[in-house]
Amino acid sequence: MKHRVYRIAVHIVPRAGLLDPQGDTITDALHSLGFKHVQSVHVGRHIVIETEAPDALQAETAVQEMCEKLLANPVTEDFEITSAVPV
Amino acid sequence: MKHRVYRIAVHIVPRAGLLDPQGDTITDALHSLGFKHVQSVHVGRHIVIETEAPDALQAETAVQEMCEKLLANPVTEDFEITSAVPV
Amino acid sequence: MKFGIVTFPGSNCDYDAYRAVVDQLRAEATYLWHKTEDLEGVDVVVLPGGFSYGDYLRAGAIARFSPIMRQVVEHARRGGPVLAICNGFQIACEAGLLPGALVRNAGMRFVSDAVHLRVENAGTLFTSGYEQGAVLRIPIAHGEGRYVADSTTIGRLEDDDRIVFRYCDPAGAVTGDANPNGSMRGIAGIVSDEGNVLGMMPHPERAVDPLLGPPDGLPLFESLLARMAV
Amino acid sequence: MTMVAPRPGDPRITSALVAEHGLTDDEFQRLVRMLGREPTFTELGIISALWSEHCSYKHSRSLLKTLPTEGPQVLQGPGENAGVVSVGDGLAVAFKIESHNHPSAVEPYQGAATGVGGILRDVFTMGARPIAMLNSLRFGSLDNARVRYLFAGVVKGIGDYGNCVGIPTVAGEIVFDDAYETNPLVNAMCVGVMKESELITAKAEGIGNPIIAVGARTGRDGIHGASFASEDLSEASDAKRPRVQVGDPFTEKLLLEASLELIRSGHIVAIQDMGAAGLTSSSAEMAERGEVGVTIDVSKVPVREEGMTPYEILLSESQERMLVVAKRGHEDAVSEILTRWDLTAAVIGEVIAEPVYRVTEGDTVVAEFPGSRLVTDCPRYSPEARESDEIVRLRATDVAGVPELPEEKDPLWTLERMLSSPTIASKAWAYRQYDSTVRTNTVIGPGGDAAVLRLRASNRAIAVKTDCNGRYVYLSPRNGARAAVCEAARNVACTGARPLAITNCLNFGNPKRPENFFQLSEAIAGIGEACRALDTPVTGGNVSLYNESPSGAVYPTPVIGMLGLIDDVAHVTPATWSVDDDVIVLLGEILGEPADGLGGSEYLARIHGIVAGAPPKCDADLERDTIACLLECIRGGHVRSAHDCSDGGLGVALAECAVADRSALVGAEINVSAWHDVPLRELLYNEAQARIVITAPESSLGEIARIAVKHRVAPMMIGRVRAGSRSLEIKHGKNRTLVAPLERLAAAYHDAIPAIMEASIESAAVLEQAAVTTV
Ligand SMILES: Nc1ncnc2c1ncn2[C@@H]1O[C@H](COP(=O)(O)OP(=O)(O)O)[C@@H](O)[C@H]1O
Ligand SMILES: [Mg+2]
Repeated sequence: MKHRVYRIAVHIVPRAGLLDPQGDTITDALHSLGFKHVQSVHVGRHIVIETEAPDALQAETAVQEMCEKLLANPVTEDFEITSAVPV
Repeated sequence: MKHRVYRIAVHIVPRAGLLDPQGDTITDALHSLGFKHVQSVHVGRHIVIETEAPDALQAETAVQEMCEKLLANPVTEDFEITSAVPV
Repeated sequence: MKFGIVTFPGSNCDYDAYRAVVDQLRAEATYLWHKTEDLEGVDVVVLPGGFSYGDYLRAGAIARFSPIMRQVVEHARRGGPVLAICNGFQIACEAGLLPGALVRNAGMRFVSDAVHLRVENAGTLFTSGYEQGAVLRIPIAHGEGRYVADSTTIGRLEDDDRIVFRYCDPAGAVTGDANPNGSMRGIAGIVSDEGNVLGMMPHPERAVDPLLGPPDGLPLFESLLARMAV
Repeated sequence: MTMVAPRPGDPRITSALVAEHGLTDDEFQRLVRMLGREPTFTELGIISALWSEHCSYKHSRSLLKTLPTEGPQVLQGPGENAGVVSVGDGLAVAFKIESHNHPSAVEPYQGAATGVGGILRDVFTMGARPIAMLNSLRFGSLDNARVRYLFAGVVKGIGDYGNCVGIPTVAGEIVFDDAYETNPLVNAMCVGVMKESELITAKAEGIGNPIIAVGARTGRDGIHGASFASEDLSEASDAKRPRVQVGDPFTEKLLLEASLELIRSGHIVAIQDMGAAGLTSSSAEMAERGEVGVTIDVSKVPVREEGMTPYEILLSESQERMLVVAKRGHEDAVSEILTRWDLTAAVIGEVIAEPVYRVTEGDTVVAEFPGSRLVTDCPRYSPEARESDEIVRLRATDVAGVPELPEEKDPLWTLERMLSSPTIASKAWAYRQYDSTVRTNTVIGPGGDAAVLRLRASNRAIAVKTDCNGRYVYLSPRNGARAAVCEAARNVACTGARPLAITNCLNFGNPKRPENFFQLSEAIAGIGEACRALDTPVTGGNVSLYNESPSGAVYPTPVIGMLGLIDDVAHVTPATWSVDDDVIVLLGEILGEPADGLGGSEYLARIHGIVAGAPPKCDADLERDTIACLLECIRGGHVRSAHDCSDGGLGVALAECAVADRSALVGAEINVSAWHDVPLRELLYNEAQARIVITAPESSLGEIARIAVKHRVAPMMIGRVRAGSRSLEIKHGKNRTLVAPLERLAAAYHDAIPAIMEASIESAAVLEQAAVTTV
């Protein structure tokens, strides 16, 4: 079967309820820069993966597994995966 | 005028062409975990901002400005902003 | 001759710089609080190392908006000397006092060690006390110290002799192995266009007392003192 | 007494709920008697935390009482946030060690980071400015993937936190052994300096004085951490993940500066960290020390999340928070200082004359206990203690007859294999991630026998080190604990310091098992014996029990944190060789007691995978004499380097003197032919105690001999430094010389851990996960 290359983005964010000192500090900084309306900021990672797979579904499944095994910290982070787009 | 809260995600990515040791390290790690089909990995920041604004457009404009001023480093990073979603 | 050492929230080498100036250089120093806009008439501004605002977001990104930075930029524009060390270097780049940026170390880890530096330009305000090509041993301690800039900028730095220090081996050779963070061209320190702002990742202020190791950082402070006294 | 009614929505107090809170039936009855009624849910939560092992020391208190805690040098002994010792010239040093084992097992990065944060606060709340951090770590074998993840995560957590706050991490130890595979030990120690006059204690005083919460807001994190630390690790611990606390070193740095400023300002009477069991234990302990009542209004506590119940607010272990008792009328001055540091403060309660511990939510009383002895009125236990037959058998095993492996025919193979044992090999992979020079006091950083920090405004310096060989304690608890104290003392002495005082962290298994309680009580006895012999009182410490998992308890590991004093910085002595032709002298017996074979040695563990035999005998009086001899030699200016024999014995000690500084390898010629009839492996790798390898100019030999005799120590010249040589040569009889090329020894010693970690996926995972969301 022919494989092709898919691009998938992953967003990994700190789990809700955990302290997010980075987000809080950036919120404060934005306030003092005059962006008074900012209510909250959370910082996570945006990971773009290009991988070969027989189809989009299998590409997504693989990335899901990568997140569970390596990319996301299962204790402190949640992740979400965007749909695979052929490159 | 009535303001409401919008959620906007920002992706900040290292400018293409810059050495990306982090992406390379992860690619290697994924390969040795058995994900042989991974071709490339790039890591950036995923920032989720909740801000009050009269409408979605103004929320996005504000976030655009935040990126230019603080969130992204114009020397080394590019950014993109997703559409504002009312919370 | 008075040094003003800026304390940002999270600065932690402000103390080291202060002690270096007062105890070893025997010159006058004062701390400058980040919220003030008064440089108190100091001659040299030191932007010290540490983790201003926790280095959250990006090292130096938030500190550069501190009220005092307006005055520091003004001081630099007037030709006043600014010594920007480690986190200070990161802040100076963010603030546009120096070109380029400092990003995560190529090895991705924080690196604490004593490294060798070669003096590439002994003609600056900060380095007249060194021999051209001298090899110094100076501590580093940083996680985001890889100097990057576009090729035009790098070209200009090279052409104008603004690369002041490069990482080297004990014999003075600039090699990949001697480069602790993957900086372009082994760059450890650069000066501004006008030569009055020095940014460097290594910590000369930690290398001034023979009790703690070779005092190879002291001539840097002495150079400033000598020039300013003229 | 006030009426205390259950809060609407509180769960009903059932025996299941009581059990879930870790209270026994007897303990619950005791609580009911104390209150004269059934407790509310909030009260149950409070007592569950205060009577947890972590806060109450219910299984260890009576044993700890036997430790020597006094001496002219001690300004503050156990019972406060940290011990304080006078170091002369009007200066004092505060120091303490604490465990964060279970949080680190669940989330290594945050677990270790918050451990560093907690111990830092314990030191600066005494009024001392932290000047150094140490850490004592135990992991399973690096062959195991999860272990590599834990190791990488813990090291990064320690580094990121300490580096950001700006306190150098200067020393420690790392041991790898299967015994710690699922239950790593992460002990962090902090050392601070102050003027004697700046000492402040955490005693609530002055009726009417306001109680102020300072620092981070209170969230739902870490609720019940104290009772968590008091249970075995099990599959169920995985369900406790939401309890993970996240550290914020940036706020910690602000808290540190603000707290020291507050203490010096004279506006406050007491200050304490909200550590384990958060607001509950900090307020109860401060009240208890001051023998006063307190009242706290939880509705005034700044919170991070909406709808938090009193129970949650009281038990939250959110980090970077402090509790302050201010002088009445000085509230504004206090808040001015905090505002300057971008910190918030809220008055949440008051010191009261009425002897009660009262918690309100607005006007409603939600918890109230009579008296001010909430913590010490907890039950005490002295469970059965009995040594396990298995260990008696292991200790009695004759290990002299263990056959050599075929590879050992080549003694260089054995030496390289020893040096590349992760327990012995250089730990630079870890400590290169720690800023060890910030604050510019570090005279000797990681890599020496102990770290040395100069004391400014004085000609003195202090030396600090942590030590413990858990295998010794496992095989022979009392002797092993003595050895831990003595090794730590030897290490600081090698740098030129007189051992002054200790702190300790007792990492043991479930005390309800007789074999574990035996180990605990024997080990404490051993610590006491050694501390009395060395005149190093115990100024504080921490007890961490329940370090076990389904596969069994960890080795009993009483980590000793030693503080030593160097009267003159000119006496600071390095560990590695430098000067050609210097004589190499061993202070102490080359073979130790006749009985000290290879029992309990790293050699048996590393080369043969055997943990058995009687570990070397530790004679604390002999250690004291050896140290006194060494120090007199150093003060006389006779010693150019000093390094003690510990893991791996004389063979490893010599190799370390030669190659530990990779940028300055130095060879030597050693001659031990006098013992040609003793097998080389026994000569090189027996771990007899009280031995120190020194180098000296030849002209000092006579003086050294005279000083040694005076201290009843046997000095033996065993070789000479050969600065130009490329090898370490050990002559063991006619035609029997081990020629060990320095480059090979250096590679074995320095590359072992990086070779494993740099290639590891787990290490990459730690770096990736910490990439953007943390410092
Ligand atoms: N976790 C650590 N953090 C900092 N330094 C460490 C750590 N582990 C070991 N070191 C340093 O490495 C050196 C060797 O440690 P160790 O083998 O325990 O020495 P010794 O055998 O003399 O007790 C010491 O300088 C020690 O402080
Ligand atoms: Mg030692």
